[in-house]
Amino acid sequence: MSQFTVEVLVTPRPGLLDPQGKAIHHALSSLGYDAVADVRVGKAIYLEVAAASPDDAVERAEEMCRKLLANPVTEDFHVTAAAADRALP
Amino acid sequence: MSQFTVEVLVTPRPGLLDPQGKAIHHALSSLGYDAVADVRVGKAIYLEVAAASPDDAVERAEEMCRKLLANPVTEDFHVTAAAADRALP
Amino acid sequence: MNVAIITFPGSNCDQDCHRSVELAGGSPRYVWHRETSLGGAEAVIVPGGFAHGDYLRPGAIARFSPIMDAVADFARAGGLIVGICNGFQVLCEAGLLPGALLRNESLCFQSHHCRMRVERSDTAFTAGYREGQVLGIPLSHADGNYFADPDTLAALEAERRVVFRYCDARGDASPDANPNGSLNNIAGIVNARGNVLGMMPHPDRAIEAVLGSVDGLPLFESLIGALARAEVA
Amino acid sequence: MPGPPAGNGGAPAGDSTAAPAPPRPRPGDPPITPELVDDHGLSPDEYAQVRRILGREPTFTELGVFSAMWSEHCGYKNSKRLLRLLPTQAPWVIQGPGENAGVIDVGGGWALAFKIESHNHPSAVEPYQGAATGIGGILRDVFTMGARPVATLNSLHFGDLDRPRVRYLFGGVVKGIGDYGNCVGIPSTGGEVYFDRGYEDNPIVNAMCLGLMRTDELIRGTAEGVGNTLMAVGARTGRDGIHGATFASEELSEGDDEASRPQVQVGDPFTEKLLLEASLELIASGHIVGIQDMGAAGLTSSGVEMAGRSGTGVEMDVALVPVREEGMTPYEILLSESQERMLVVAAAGNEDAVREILEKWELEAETIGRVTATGSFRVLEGGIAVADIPALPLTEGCPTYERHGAEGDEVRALREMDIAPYVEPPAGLEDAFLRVVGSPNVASKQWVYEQYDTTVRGNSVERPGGDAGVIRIPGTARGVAASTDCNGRHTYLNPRRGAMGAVAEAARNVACTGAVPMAVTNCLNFGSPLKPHIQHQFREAVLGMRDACAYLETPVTGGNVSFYNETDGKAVYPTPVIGMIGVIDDVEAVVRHAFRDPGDPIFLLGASTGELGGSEYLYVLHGLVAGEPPPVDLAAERALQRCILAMAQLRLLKSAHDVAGGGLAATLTECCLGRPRTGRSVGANVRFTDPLPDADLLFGEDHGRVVATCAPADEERLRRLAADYGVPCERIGTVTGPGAPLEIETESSALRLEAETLRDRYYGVIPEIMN
Ligand SMILES: Nc1ncnc2c1ncn2[C@@H]1O[C@H](COP(=O)(O)OP(=O)(O)O)[C@@H](O)[C@H]1O
Ligand SMILES: [Mg+2]
Repeated sequence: MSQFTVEVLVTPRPGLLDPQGKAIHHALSSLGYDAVADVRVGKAIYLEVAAASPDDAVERAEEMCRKLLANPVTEDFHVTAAAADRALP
Repeated sequence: MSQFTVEVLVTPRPGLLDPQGKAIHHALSSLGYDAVADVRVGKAIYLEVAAASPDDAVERAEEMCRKLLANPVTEDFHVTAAAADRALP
Repeated sequence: MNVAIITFPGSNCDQDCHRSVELAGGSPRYVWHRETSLGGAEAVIVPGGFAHGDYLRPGAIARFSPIMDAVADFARAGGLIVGICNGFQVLCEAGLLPGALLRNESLCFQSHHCRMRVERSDTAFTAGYREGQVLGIPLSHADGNYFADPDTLAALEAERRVVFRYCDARGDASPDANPNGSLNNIAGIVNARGNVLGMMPHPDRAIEAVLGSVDGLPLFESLIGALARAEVA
Repeated sequence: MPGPPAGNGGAPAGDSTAAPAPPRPRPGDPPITPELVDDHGLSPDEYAQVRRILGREPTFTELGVFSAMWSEHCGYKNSKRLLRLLPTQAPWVIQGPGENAGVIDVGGGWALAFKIESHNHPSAVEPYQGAATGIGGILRDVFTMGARPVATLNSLHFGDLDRPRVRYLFGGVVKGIGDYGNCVGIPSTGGEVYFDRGYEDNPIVNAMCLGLMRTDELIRGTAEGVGNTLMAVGARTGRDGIHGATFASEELSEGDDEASRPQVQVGDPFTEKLLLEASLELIASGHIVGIQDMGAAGLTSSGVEMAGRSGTGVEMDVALVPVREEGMTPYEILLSESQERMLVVAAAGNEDAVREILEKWELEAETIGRVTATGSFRVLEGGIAVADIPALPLTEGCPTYERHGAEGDEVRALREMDIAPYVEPPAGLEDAFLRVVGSPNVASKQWVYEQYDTTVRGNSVERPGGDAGVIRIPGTARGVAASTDCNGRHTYLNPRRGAMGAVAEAARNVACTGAVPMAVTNCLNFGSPLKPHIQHQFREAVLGMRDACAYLETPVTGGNVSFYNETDGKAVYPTPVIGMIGVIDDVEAVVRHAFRDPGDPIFLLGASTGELGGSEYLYVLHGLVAGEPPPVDLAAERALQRCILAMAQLRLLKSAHDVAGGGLAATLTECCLGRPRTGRSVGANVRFTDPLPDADLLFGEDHGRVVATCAPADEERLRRLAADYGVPCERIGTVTGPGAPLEIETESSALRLEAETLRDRYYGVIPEIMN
């Protein structure tokens, strides 16, 4: 068993309204950032987890997503064993 | 100019108390996930942005982070031109 | 005594502040966030609410409203500014006060009466209180957990810039009396010059006995009193 | 993100004398088959009626429109006839049922708009968003009447908290309600939370809103004036909750979560706040003649209902509706339930003025059609007709059914069960007392209401935690009190009594603050109306509500029916939630529930009969839901309430608190503990001479009772007043000092309950479970 940092990205499901994204988009536009065409906001969750391998770590995290970290009704998730430069902040 | 999807990860600065992370850690423990040693929670922001190149897109997004997307007192940010499978949800 | 109350889209304590200023004998006036001038106001209140929905971070979007340049100029010129709740968050985001307000430790929105101790009665905002006086006033926020880096925090304490501290009925700033996890039980601070106050609890909701408390009224009276003295001087 | 498409032919086709072209199927429309009709919730008979109305086959889009309008949610097909029995009139009623909200005159030139609505199904699927959007919807119902929302309440019923799923639902619902209402900045002044296994799979989430306006500011949801302009205002239309109205009218079945996903709507309270301010400014501007929330069945129901109410027609082009997603069909645009949208009828020529107001609030307003004289609901897509239906039959022509049903055998057996063997407390009186007080149903809901902003906008005179919330009318001394009540166990065992009891309790709660009960809104949460025992429950509940509202002179000004609260054939308890409104002339005279000063005499007003049927006591100690629930003596109830009001008016009362769930044990505990945080607890010395058995006396949930205190010097006056009103009045004890115990002596027992113990039980239980 070794330690891995897993990055879990939880994002609103396509088609669902994302009020935060809308507000940030609006704010960026009024700051003059016209190049931005759309904004969506989700969560980034970093888990420090003991596992046998990177794949095992990802698998464990995916199970946690299904169980707790993501709301299956409104959110999708994406799990990676994070690169070193994205280690647990 | 072409369209890029930029992934902005905004995370609590090291050493900062992260109540959300703490709560999730606690919840995971009580679900029996003992392998988790720590949890930190941040934001994942996806920008669809017009730029000359991936580097340009990242640069623009970094400026937006300094200005608006991250609070320098409490947050760090990390910007990448997102991989295709993490395109704007 | 002309007091500007800044209203952002999503402000919802503007009316409470308006009434507070009136009861304290001042003349309140709403200033819409898109305006660029404070119109000769002698003091500024940034009220509570959810400016721009508090999306992204509380206060993060509001600080870019056109009026905020005028507010910053006013602060630099030594004008008196009070930020309450969301207003405190806006002032921190705008850099007019140090630190940041994080999510409550409980992760829950919290709305209830709290007690806070007056740490100083020698500011323009607290002259109507006694030092050490314990006030009972409502608080109502999800992000009131005051944070500053160690150096800033040390400076705040050394310069006696913590104006209000959460406490229990006896006036002890104990951990149990801390509703949201704020460092050092901080409920309100001033800037280095002492002309900008930010606080999470709501003095604007403690101005009438029939609503449960009048402990907030002296804050507005102090403010109006300070303006009056400035005028005479 | 796609905007309104350009070059789609502009505004709908102008007037022409020739009959307009009938709608044709669009490419890609599915053929209308019996299965498709069935999927749309229409019976073969109902479908035949659709064909008669149209004189042809409907298009797919039209089928969707009929399906939505004739759903239970919009059409009230299984409830309308019975609801007509409810008393709806009184001199102070300005607007009865049928509008977005009821309106009453509350004096001083002020009118109060109020309404309650359910969001049960969405909350079962996604508790946070379901509850949040429930608050959003009810706020819009009120501010579209021209009233500024001043308070919300919520009535919540969940399964038992030992279930993780229930805790998840409870936590999510409370957070959803809080986050939405707090952001919009409307104080929550009250509500109720019940836990019982009868709600395990189907939570009941009802939200109520109160709004104030000057009596001359009322605006209705009508589409008056041929040639006036229809505008879509607020958020863009997405594919959210398509067919939510039908969804709310169908039973949930196991594994539905997946299928129901696209129907989840996400609330945006910030946009709601802007829409609220913009709408009130629009209404005040005089530029508009009608406004309605796009609620259930969105653009369809708002368009059809506005036309139906004014006897006009409307024509709109869906290609002009601002959308959030590309490629939306007319069917989707018409039936989308995206939140925070309004349909506005602007006086012709005022469109720019309307747009200007919305721009100030950073919102969109698009012209999408106009009011016509045709009487029909006509929908175009880029100028080509896709639906054309006579508007009136869509609303008034909805088939209605009245069924009588019969009481279920299971519940009859429970009701008739002999509960006598369970009356003796199994582990002694003190154990029973503490278990009842520590039951989540009785225990403090502080954990809930401290997540709600209760003080914003500076008029909350009585916050949650007492009998009824009281909100001051800004700038006046006048106040409005409100309470929501329904004891689902009582209504399950005997729907008629239970519903009468809900009205009685709600009115009593309001009267205890010193406010005169004035009017009722109700939310009827039931199982499937196609089942005989549910039909029986519904009918009985409506009749009970009718009798109580008529007798207590609190007419019903509106409400909401939510059927199909079932999972796998198991229905919730019949839950007719009553939202009661009262008025008090001077908020300085508001009476609160907490005992105040040592030495004050304590009285029990009203007669005790020891009703343990359907009680909290039986549930907590024996896991039983059985027996006849307490009867309601309407004459005694009215006398009691009038007596309390007279005492309050004379400022005789130092406290008053009604007796309900958990009986006198709960009431006395709450009177002693007072308010959390600010209050100080006092003790009491109580002695009962009533010969009733201890459990009956302490835990009986008999209606028509109030515990009150007065100053020692006022004791005789209080007794005399009670006698004048024919209300039994027994001095049961004396308030003792701060921190002192609650001591109770009965004919056979003596209890000494330390303040600390009571506090731990009463305040501790819900946080302990939830944190
Ligand atoms: N969901 C809720 N939201 C707001 N307040 C609530 C809620 N549930 C209970 N309360 C408040 O807690 C107090 C006690 O509620 P309840 O036990 O239902 O009282 P009662 O039996 O007198 O009606 C009331 O003031 C009520 O408004
Ligand atoms: Mg109740």
